[in-house]
Amino acid sequence: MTESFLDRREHLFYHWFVRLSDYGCNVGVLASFAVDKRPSWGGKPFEMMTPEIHRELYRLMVLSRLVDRACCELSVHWFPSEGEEAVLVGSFYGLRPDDVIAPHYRGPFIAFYMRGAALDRLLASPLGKATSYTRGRAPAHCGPPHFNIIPWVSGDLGPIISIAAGTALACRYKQSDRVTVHTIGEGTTNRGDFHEALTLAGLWKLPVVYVVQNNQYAISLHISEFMPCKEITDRAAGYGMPGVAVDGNDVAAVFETVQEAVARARQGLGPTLIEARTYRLRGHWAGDPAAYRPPEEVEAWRAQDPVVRCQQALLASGALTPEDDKALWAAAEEEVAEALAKAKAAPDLGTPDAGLNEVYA
Amino acid sequence: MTESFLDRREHLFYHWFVRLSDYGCNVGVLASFAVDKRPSWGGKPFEMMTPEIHRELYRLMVLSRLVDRACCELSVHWFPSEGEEAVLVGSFYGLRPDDVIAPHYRGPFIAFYMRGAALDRLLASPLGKATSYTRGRAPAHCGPPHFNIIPWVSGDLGPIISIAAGTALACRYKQSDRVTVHTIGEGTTNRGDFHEALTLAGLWKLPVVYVVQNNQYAISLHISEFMPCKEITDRAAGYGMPGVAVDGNDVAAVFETVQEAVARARQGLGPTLIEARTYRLRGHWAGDPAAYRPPEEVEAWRAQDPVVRCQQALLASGALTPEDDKALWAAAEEEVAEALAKAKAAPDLGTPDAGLNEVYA
Amino acid sequence: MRRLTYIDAIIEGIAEEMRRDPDVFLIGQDIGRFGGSLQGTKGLWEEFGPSRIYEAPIAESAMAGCGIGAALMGLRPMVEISFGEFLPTVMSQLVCHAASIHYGTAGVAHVPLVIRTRVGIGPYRGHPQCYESWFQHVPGLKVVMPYWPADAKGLIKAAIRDENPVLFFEHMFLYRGIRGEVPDGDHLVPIGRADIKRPGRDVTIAATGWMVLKALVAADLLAREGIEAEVVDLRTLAPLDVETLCASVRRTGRLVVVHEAWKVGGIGAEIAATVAEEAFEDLEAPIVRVGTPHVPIPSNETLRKVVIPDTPGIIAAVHQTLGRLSSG
Amino acid sequence: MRRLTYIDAIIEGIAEEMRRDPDVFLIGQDIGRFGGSLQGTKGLWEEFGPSRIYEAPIAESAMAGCGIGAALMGLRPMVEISFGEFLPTVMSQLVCHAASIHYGTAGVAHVPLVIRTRVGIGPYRGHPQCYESWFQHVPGLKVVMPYWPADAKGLIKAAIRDENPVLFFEHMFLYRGIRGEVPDGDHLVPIGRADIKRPGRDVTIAATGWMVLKALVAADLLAREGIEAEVVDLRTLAPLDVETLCASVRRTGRLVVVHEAWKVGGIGAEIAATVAEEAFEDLEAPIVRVGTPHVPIPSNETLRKVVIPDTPGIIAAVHQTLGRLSSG
Ligand SMILES: Cc1ncc(C[n+]2csc(CCOP(=O)(O)OP(=O)(O)O)c2C)c(N)n1
Ligand SMILES: Cc1ncc(C[n+]2csc(CCOP(=O)(O)OP(=O)(O)O)c2C)c(N)n1
Ligand SMILES: [Mg+2]
Ligand SMILES: [Mg+2]
Repeated sequence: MTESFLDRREHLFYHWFVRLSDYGCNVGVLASFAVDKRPSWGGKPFEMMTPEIHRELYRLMVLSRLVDRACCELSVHWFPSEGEEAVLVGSFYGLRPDDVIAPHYRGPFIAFYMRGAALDRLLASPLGKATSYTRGRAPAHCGPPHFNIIPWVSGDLGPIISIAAGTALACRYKQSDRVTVHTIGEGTTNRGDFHEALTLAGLWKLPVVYVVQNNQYAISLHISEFMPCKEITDRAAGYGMPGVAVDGNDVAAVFETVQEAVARARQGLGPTLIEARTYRLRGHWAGDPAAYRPPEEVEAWRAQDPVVRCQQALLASGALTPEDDKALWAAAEEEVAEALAKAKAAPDLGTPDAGLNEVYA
Repeated sequence: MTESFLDRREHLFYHWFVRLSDYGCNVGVLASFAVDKRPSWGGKPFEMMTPEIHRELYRLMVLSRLVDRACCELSVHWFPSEGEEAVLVGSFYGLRPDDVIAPHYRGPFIAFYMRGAALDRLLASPLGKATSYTRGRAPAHCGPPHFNIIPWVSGDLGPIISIAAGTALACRYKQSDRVTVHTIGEGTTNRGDFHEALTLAGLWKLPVVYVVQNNQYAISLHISEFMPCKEITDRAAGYGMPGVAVDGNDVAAVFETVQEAVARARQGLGPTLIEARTYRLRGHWAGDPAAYRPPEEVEAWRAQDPVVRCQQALLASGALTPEDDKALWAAAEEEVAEALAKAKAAPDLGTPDAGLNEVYA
Repeated sequence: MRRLTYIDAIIEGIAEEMRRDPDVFLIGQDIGRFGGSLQGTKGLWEEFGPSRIYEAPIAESAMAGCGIGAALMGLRPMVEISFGEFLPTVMSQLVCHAASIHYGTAGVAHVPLVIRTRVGIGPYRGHPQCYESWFQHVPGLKVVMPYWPADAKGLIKAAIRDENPVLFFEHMFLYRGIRGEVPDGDHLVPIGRADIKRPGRDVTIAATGWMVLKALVAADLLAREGIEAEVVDLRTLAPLDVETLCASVRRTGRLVVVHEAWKVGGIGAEIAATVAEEAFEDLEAPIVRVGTPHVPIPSNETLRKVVIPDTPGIIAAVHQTLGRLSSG
Repeated sequence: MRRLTYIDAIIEGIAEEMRRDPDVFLIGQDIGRFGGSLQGTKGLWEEFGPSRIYEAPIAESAMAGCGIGAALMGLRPMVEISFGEFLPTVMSQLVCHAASIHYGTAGVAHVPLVIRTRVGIGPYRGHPQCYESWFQHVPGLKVVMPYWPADAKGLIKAAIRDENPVLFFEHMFLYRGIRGEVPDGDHLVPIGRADIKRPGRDVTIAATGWMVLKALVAADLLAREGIEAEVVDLRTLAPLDVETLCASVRRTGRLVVVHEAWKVGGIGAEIAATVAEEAFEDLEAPIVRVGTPHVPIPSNETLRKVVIPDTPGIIAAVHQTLGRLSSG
């Protein structure tokens, strides 16, 4: 048995972490922490980078990759996130449990896991099991709101950007210093909702951080075919907020950049638009051969694999020995295998919960 | 009787002008000029400024003001454009009759008139007369499509920005060098449709010019209360197009700036976002006392009255004598009075046209 | 009891809820100093100020999304979409998200959001479109459309306290067009219950919003001919109060449904279909629907009078169900 | 005659129209090299290339608006909204503008625009929402929803040639789920005409899209009990072919309406209300509507099977109109 995630992060900054019951919260789940105020950090990133954090970021990336591969095997409809782990992990690590998150639909499980969601219950979703958090009603990218995650119950892209502004507004309204972090596909930044949401966020200086998970593709189109501007950060000025670009395959860089923006937001200095450039190494969905792009392009980006880059940095700095590394992979593999076994053993969805109830609260 | 508008502009560059029958065009009205190609002007503005043009711009501003005042008297629901004449006239003067226009809802009559629409038939709209171009079915800001004007049949703000991209796309598709010019309220630039339309226009390098008629108010809110960015042109970079700011109370400057953008568009160099800063001297609608803003602000902007500024420039340069000026005003007053009388004498709307037909083409 | 106009009753209801619950707040355009479109938020700014009243840019989808996000956090936002004509701009937020969140999270999260909007022709010329039928179709939404001031107040208070997304449609003609007694105290009207505004034995007229007024006038005129019409004010369109409707039809045997929205695909269709399903044996004549004919609403008032349902049209429909020729 | 799948028939129809008329062009996401969502534009890119096929960013409202603008200029754009779930993003363009331009300009301008989209549950898991009922309500729009490959081809060609905005709904289950004979040559099917897919004397089953297939299966099973159901494929939802429907009901005396959209406020309501108005005397039993119950469509397939109407449900509805208890 590997050490549980909850134990592990105790020595980092999860000491406020409170695990909400998965069930039984029926009024204002996300509001649970709304009233208590936290100190703020005077402009500096919430927490400085340490070798421990770097290792933990690496471990989470490894876990994300393994979970993603497992999901691809479970369903051709899964949207693979391989290659984008540095954005996934770097954006959502280091937040307070009472902060609100809204991960992009590609690769959200690691973000849910980082909040305390049980891996087997997440895997239950592509498997169609009764233990899945949404009990089969919503797509797998819908996060369990138990953990201050904005639920994404629909397949349409865009509206969540405004909903994230709304959770941020609520935190301000309650005079709390909670922050909302939302990752967005770069293709999604062309939706009108992006514009309206960032207009509100910029105007009202809401405590929200928008990270564009720029994997350079929107299904079959390369960014050069659908973006009119050079850099996504070119759009930030129009919303009166800073625009920051970061190497999206460098997990430490993503983490530090997001944390700085989070600190700004926490202090009431308003939102930030971050572009993290990465690459979607696999197809749009697990079954997509992605024949629409040159293999050399994929190869070039594979050489920039964020998991490998992080591994090499850790090995080079001595923060990780080859033996640690081996053990880490083995532990992660075991964790995923165990969760998968547990998920598979869970009862199937269906009667008695035929999905006909809970339409109205 | 004053000289008719059609005669008047003959000596300028309306020599291609063809007046379409007001009725009887039922297939692709806007397409009438789609196939014939025009020469382009090698990067230079379509037409250089001349004293004649400057005088004509002045005359049109005077006319616009008089028409607007008449409309305010006809209906408390009229949206006054007093103070914004330089943007109205400067944006739409000098276009080819086969270019497509879509004026903002505030003050569109002068733009319609410049295309050849009959003043009495425009005034018939607020009067509820059977001679109105839309026969009472659409709001008064809906232009007659007979003159390559995009009809605006609804009250909602935003969608026309994309429709204007669509007319531009069609001109490109037909390999014509026709250009679309659309004026937009600055408040409207916060709508998602603005973002999506400019994304398409920028991406596809469409021959469209967007002029933001920035009168600094959206109903009761001052621009500082609803715009997150400093300048509206800050938004242009996000769409990969140039953003140009111009003094919106200087008709010559607006005219020249728009003409340059039109020339760029005509040559296939893509769209431009122009911000013309002006001021709404009256309330949002004719009956609005506009008590929500300081009188000093209004007074300061009244001192910048674009009609007066143009008049003084013309008098100073000698392009206009005080006598010319008097005659010009008198002629304009007569023209409006005549149109008004004709409009009033027209039959009321109602049976036999009960407005129940022409739902489907 | 005091006699209030429709809009004063609504504003009073909002103000009471804002006083009662500090988590109630407003997002809308020109709802502050200006006092709102048609002065529909008059006085609230003076009492509650900018901490409770968010003046929004022209970004309706973000306004609605912001409301959803704030509601998820346990606040009780009221988002004002100035006119029903702009509801098409918030469809994704309302239909794909707000409506489905409670269900999609298997009952864990929910969205106590009120969307307030103005519809119908009225003293203000613009934006008469009535799109309420669309929302009745969507599971997870509630749709309220009051006619009488007391109901308007009681229902806006109930909407604010409801745990679900509620669309609240206010009729512009009624704003200052009627005045009626409003009970003192914490007056609530339950969502989901129709109200018999006039009892009668010969025919049931089910109506919404302004059309209730027209139906009541029609009923008075019909009474002179000896026809006693029962006028049912639906008040809530979703969930529909099928029970009250069917009970009335069982007594009268005849039904006329009246709404300002287009007849084709309007809520009258759902009502007619449901009543025919539930009370088929009691129906003595075909149900007649009165709604706007299949044309976009014209801008001109004269033309509007031709298309919008009116009292003579309701009377003719009643005559039709009674097998009589109408003189109108 | 060749036997084509539903989607091949649609693509063939589009290709023929693109060959015939150089003003026909496409705007959509991933409709080029990729071949379209569910390979729904396969082969068109190879034949027509980028001058006729515009790959669009994720900006549906602008895509639709662009289509309106191009249509105003006399072109014949087809805008593809990948899935019906995204139709809420284009409501303003379609409802406030496209639908109303011909009327609003007093018949001068018009908008020959086709909006193509995919709905229903199917092999692809996502985006099953069926919002077609909303558009039936809106004057100025036409709504088409074919079931049979030959109809699909004939109707997409008719939609492209139509002078009005037409919404064309393709059912994802049918894409490669059926194959049928398609007439050679310039095969057109008129918009606005239903089709009797199976004659019968005992009961009329009116259905749309995939539900026609389920109704035909139900009819076969019912025939074994001696019940002869007439299956009417509506094909067009707006304008509705009331004549064919009522003629059928006059023969059979009974009507079951089946659609995949939610029952409440769905097109079944309009059909039931209209038929009851027009053919009240001929109805021998209450009309029964079969549609999805009032819950958001769940993602999981097992749960979907519980909510989406199926053959046993249709059979039960038929039994109900015949006053029999169903064994299912
Ligand atoms: C409003 C909307 N339009 C289109 C789609 C179809 N769609 C699903 S994923 C996708 C690409 C999204 O690209 P991006 O935002 O870059 O995210 P990525 O898939 O690259 O992670 C599209 C177009 C959608 N889901 N919603
Ligand atoms: C989508 C939409 N939202 C809101 C309105 C209500 N409305 C009408 S005019 C107006 C202000 C528009 O401001 P701006 O674009 O600056 O134009 P201006 O009135 O200043 O000319 C608003 C909010 C509308 N017509 N459409
Ligand atoms: Mg992407
Ligand atoms: Mg303005």
